[in-house]
Amino acid sequence: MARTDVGKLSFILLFAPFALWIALLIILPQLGIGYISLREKVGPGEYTFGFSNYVAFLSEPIYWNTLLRTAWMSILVTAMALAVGFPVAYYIAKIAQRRSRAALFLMCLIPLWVSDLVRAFGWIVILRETGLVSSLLQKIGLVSGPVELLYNDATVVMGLVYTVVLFMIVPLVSTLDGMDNSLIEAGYNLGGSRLTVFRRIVVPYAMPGIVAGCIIVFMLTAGSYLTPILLGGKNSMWFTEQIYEQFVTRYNWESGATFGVLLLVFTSFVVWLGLRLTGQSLASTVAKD
Amino acid sequence: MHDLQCESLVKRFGAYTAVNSVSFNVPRGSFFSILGPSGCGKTTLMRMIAGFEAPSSGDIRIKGKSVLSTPPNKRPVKMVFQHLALFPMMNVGENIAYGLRCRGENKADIGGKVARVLDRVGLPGTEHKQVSQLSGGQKQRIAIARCMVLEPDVLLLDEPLGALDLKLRERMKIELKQLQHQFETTFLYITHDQSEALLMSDNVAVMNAGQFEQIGSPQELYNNPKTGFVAGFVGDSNRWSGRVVSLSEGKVRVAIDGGGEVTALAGDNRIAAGGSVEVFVRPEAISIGGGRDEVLGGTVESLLFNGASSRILVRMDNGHLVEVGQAVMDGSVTVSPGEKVQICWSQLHGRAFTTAR
Amino acid sequence: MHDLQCESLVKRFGAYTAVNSVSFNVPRGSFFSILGPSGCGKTTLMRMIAGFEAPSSGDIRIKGKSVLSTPPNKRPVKMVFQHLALFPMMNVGENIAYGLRCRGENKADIGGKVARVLDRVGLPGTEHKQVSQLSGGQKQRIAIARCMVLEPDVLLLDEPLGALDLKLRERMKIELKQLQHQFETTFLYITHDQSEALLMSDNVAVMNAGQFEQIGSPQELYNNPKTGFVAGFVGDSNRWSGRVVSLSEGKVRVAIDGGGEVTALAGDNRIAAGGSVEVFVRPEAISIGGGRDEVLGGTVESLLFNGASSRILVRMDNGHLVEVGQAVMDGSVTVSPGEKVQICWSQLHGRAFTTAR
Amino acid sequence: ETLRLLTWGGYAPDNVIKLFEEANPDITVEVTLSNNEEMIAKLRATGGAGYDLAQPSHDRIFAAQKEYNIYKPLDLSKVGAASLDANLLEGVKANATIDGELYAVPHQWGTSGIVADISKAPNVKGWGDLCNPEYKGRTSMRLRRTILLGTAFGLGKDPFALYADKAAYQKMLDEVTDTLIACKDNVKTYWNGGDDLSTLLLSGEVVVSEAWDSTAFKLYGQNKNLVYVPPETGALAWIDTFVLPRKSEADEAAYKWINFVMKPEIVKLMSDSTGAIAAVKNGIDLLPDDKKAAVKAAFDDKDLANLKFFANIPAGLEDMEGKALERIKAATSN
Amino acid sequence: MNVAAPQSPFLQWLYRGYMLAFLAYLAAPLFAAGMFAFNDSMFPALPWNGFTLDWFFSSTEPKIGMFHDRRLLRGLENSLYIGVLVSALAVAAGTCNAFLFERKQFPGKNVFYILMIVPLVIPGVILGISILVFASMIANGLEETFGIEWDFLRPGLFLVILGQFSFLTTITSLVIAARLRKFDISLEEAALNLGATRLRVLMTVTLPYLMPALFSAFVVAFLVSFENFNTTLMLVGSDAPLTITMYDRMVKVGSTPVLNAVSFFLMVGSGMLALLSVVVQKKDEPAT
Ligand SMILES: Nc1ncnc2c1ncn2[C@@H]1O[C@H](COP(=O)(O)OP(=O)(O)OP(=O)(O)O)[C@@H](O)[C@H]1O
Ligand SMILES: Nc1ncnc2c1ncn2[C@@H]1O[C@H](COP(=O)(O)OP(=O)(O)OP(=O)(O)O)[C@@H](O)[C@H]1O
Ligand SMILES: [Mg+2]
Ligand SMILES: [Mg+2]
Repeated sequence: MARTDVGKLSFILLFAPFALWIALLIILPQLGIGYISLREKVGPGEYTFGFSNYVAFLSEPIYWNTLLRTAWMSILVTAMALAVGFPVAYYIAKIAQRRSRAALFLMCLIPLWVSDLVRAFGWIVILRETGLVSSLLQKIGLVSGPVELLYNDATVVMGLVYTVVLFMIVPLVSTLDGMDNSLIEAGYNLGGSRLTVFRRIVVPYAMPGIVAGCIIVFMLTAGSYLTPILLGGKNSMWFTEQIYEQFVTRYNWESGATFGVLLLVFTSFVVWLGLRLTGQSLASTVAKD
Repeated sequence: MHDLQCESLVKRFGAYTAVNSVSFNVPRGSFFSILGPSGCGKTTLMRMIAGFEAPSSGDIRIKGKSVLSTPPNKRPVKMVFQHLALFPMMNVGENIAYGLRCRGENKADIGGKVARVLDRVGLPGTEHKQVSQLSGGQKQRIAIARCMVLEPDVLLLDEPLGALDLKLRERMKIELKQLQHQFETTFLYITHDQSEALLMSDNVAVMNAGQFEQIGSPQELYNNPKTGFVAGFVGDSNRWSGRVVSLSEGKVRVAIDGGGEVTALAGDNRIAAGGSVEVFVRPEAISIGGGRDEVLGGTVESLLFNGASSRILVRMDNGHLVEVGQAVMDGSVTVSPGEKVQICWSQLHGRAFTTAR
Repeated sequence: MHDLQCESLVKRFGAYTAVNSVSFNVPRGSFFSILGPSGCGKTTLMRMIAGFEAPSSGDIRIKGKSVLSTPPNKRPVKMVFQHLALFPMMNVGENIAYGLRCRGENKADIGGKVARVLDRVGLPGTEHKQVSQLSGGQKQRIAIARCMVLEPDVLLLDEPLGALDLKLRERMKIELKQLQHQFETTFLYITHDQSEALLMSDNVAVMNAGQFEQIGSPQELYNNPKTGFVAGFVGDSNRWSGRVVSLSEGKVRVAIDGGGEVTALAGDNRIAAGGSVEVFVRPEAISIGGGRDEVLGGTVESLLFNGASSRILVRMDNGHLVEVGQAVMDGSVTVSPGEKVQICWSQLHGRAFTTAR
Repeated sequence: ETLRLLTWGGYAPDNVIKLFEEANPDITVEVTLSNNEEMIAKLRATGGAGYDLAQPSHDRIFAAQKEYNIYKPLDLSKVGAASLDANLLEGVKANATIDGELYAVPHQWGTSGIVADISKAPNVKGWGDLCNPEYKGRTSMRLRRTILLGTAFGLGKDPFALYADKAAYQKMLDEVTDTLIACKDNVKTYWNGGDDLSTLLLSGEVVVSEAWDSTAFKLYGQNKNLVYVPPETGALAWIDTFVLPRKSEADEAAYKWINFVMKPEIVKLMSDSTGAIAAVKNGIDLLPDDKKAAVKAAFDDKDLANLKFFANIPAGLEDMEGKALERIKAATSN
Repeated sequence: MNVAAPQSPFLQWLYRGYMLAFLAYLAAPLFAAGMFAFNDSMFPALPWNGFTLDWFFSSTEPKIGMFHDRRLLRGLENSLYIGVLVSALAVAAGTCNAFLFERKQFPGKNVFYILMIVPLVIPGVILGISILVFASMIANGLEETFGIEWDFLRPGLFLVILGQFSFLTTITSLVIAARLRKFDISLEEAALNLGATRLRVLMTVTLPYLMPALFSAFVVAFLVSFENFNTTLMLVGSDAPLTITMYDRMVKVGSTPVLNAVSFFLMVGSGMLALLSVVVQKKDEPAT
């Protein structure tokens, strides 16, 4: 019938860009780095195939320590972003007046408007030994000499939380916004205390938003480059920096690709584990808003 | 003994007074309804009783004790919300057990109580169903069970049938009334649907613009409305505005705008000669033909067949459209559209009220 | 002459048959309703007529010409959608002009036509209002105007009152009927609310599970239902199941499950002695006291006061609950809960149908 | 026509570009800033396309060309070879000739050494002072191969001599790594670019640091206490060169640029911007006056004679060095 | 009363204090970065040497203001070019995807849907390197076997656009699909019923309805493209966008307050853009 032909044609027209995009820009390139990662360099311009790049990774504690460190700090950052962002999202979605809600939300998005670089730059100006905070503290006499607030892990975590907290707040606001206040009222009415209502009603309800926010934040953190580099101290080593080093400083695409694959697999694993533990699915959380 | 007493309750939102000096008592075990149009302050009143709003002034007493300083989660009143507010992330059993667990009852007891209350609302064994698997009527009953398992002194219901469809609503009306009998708990019921209020309640308060217009049994409200608002809001009525010609012995002679004069009972004592009034006559009090006190002429405009509650629309000579009740059961229709007819009713069935400004 | 004819229309979704061999004719200028419970296939039927679904088999003719091969945007039927589907990004005038502009009429004509149709639906001069500024009832009328300006052969309406609130719905029923008179267009109206169908229609088809159970005038359906489904769905009824004891001259003697025997008219010709049947008696046909053909004993359980359509609930000795209509107007209530009473009705008002499997 | 330069920060100052464009109105100059590693990485990724002229250091040509084939030979006759400092040209020739073809000409040279605030750290002499506990938390370095080599010299080794022997080189690297890990406590932070370094030193947050002499000379202009100290084991010297990427598209313009920046008046501007010394005859004399003073304050003839020019890195060693650096970065201190 | 809010005045006060502190935290680095754009000094650091607009407008050495700094302007130009192009592409592709997943039924839809979301959870660096590696593999392959040179497969504008497109499309798809999901399909049927052709329905009903979403998807895509660093870093050639130019400047040359000036300019610019998108959405809201 004519109508189904039209349907088929429009389906093909709609599917083609999608297929090209996913195949050429996502799947094949990933396979590409997978392929490169299996290539071993035996001499200038000569290669064989094998797992030696992976073996090299495993046998070098620096690498997997960095990966573990990155993962562990990313989880820490995720947890902190949740802790910092939840009250804010809750305030925006549930407490603020209708009018101020939009303004607040917009204000929360402000840092999103400028690049990572500018933000990190701002932190450097503020936190360095001769920076704003240090000068201020000296001026009011809280400390006698200059204090160095840069170049340590705490600063990196703080800076990362800063860059990602918005991605936590946005999905949280959108789920909490969908929550009917009468659920909270019912929670109290049936005798729940503040804590009970929060623990048994608000949090379970917000779970999809929490998981979505955590996934995005975790991936962004694990994949971030500038903030850990610029704020991190002499001990900081971020896995993306390793990848960059391999690709750029060491011209070693093979091991760079290996690291890329490992980062992807590892973060995917963490995300999968998170979804598993919370009983959510990718489509129901991240794609919800 | 009264389970719930409200005394001169007032609630202001800024300059706007949502509830204005409302007082009422609900006797133990009775079914009390508050009936009023949308936005008249019903929900606000109920939220004050539940503790979600603090009254601007006035007192609320439950079993004689003021609860003003009791926080909402400690008040012995439970509430069924308009959209039920069943917790979507818990199954039926958990929803019902929620209140018991908040109270800290032990696990074993809880299971038994949940099973028993589910039995009583006619849904035994549904503990493990998800809320989303229930039909509208079943959700309704779970929402009631969730409150009743806590054995509250008063159950508040805020338009609980609003979200249901027509046929189900009809059925749930009767069922709700039966549940109330069964639990022997005091129900405070809010609605804007007069048939719900009339059908189920022992007493109904008609609310308008933050105030109670009248409190009484359904029959009292229907047969003896005290204000024009009640006469118009409770049950169907034909309503004509006019001007008082004369007044004697509780009867008013009214010149209807557009032409014609009728006599009706004076509904309030502010009626004076020359004042403008509204006359209310119920369709089922009017019949076609002559023979009673009040007679007006008109033309049949159309026949609205609706089974037992069919109506005849008559365009009166003064231009007003009048609904006339039609006793169908035996009488096949005797009039047809376009026919000139007379309509009549007894003076006792007309009622005049001063027009509200 | 028929404006719309459907012949053995069938629509299957996979293995599921949503519309099953439906045939009907709608005479020119009449108001035809399809009444049926949710999910019975009403919308599917209408979508086939509008051309949004292709029938699995059967034919649709408009003014005698089959439209099966006409695409939806070329069919001379216009449709008012359940949620109206007014275009939110256009104002009222643009909404109404949309169809005219699609047709390619010239600008000057369009303005005139829009103004005229707005006049006819009683909203003159609202061209520049935004859709969101209209009330529910006004939106309703704009949706109709948008279709009527195109002078369709048939106007389809899919539960257009479903989204309105109670009081407004009552008013719009009457208004819709008047609009149809004014435009003299054929209306095909879908609803699950029997009072809408009865009140407005010249003819009603009762639909159930994809099939038409009966087509007839509202009075026919109400007074002479042809199937148990129609008897139960159109108007309120008491329904008892039982077993045929004897059958003669169109009258059936039925032993009601639980005890008691009654005589009723045989509703269909599949009734046979020993077969299981359902007996339907309308509440308003029943009265308290004795004196008529059929008498049963019971206890008053409760009085459901609802103004003109009040009911008495009687628990019969056989355990069934019976709704008894109460003529209130003059009669103050003479019974009280707990009282032993007899209920009675005329044999002619009872109707027995074979139980559907 | 566009001339796309892939070069170091400061090697294409705006005023020089403006002059060049005035002299050659048909050419517009486009600059991408980079460093040694990135230059090669970029050219590798592009297969030698995308740029018309690049400026890696002289020791980064041979291996990269062998492995990735990213450069193309240069025509020395088109370059005013006569004006170039003969020593430096010979040095570059020795390092960047493959199969008889020359791939690079020198442009600027400079050294890596140590900068110290002499008011606070008057006694700094060599690489080892970066790890001197006296300056705990007040030193800095750049975590790249220079510091490995410098530390090796500081430990009394000659890494260039060990280039031929991988095992020995690894052994030396291990020693250097241990030293630097132990030194980590002493270091405030590792700097990444000239800016980092300047800010750290000018603010006084750091008093002793590994440094490029060019940056050090600039700092001297700001603060006379910040003096460049060539380590007693010899400053490490590098020569930044000009090379043509394999798929460059504007060779003529590239040669024009090379010759343009060799002009004495341009050399002065260029050196002012880079802080480094041009690879032309009397390069030091062509420095701006303040820089010249700084150089004079930093180097005596003995130091100049003791310069250690980077040697070509054999394949494979760079990997070993990279690992060593990673190990240092990843090691924890408190 | 809002039951969701804390009831005791002390807690309410505390909560508000927390919100203020949070907003201060958000604003602090931006404020600091912006402030030093006006410092009359060569370094973006204390001490404060007085107010100046030189870092915006001066055309003389050593303080070249941003509006006279060729390379920064060039970077800005590249960023705008890339941003507009990639956002337009991503919005177009996102619209197709939205229609595909909201309107069509096809086998494996769920799997494809997950695939559509996946780019959002692949770290940007990996997207960058994978596209770089893949494009290089093709380019090298072509060069070695056929001697064909496809330079656009080498790092440069084209790859930057592809790289950003690869994840921006997910964002735009989600934004547009969310709006399309709210679209009442009966609006289209109504238009058809009133006699419109399918194309006309699309142009007069569906696309106007989607317009606010298309616009905000474009703005979001543009902002994200503008500030993207991780993916771009790996793919950039000689036409570097502004962030990369700034980064190069910062680590390789040294930062002067001109970078703060650019930051300030960007903050103001993107702030306006974001405000605009909010206004567009607002205006539309009551109508839906
Ligand atoms: N928190 C509030 N702030 C200001 N005004 C309010 C607030 N809550 C309710 N109102 C106003 O008080 C009036 C009564 O509201 P309420 O919800 O009690 O009406 P209602 O009778 O329940 O109506 P409905 O039948 O529509 O539910 C309304 O005009 C409403 O706008
Ligand atoms: N596209 C479809 N695919 C499969 N089944 C469908 C489709 N459309 C409708 N149905 C099924 O056909 C049946 C009839 O649907 P229809 O919408 O016609 O009911 P209805 O009578 O209009 O109900 P309501 O009063 O609730 O609108 C339903 O069971 C529905 O699930
Ligand atoms: Mg309410
Ligand atoms: Mg339907």
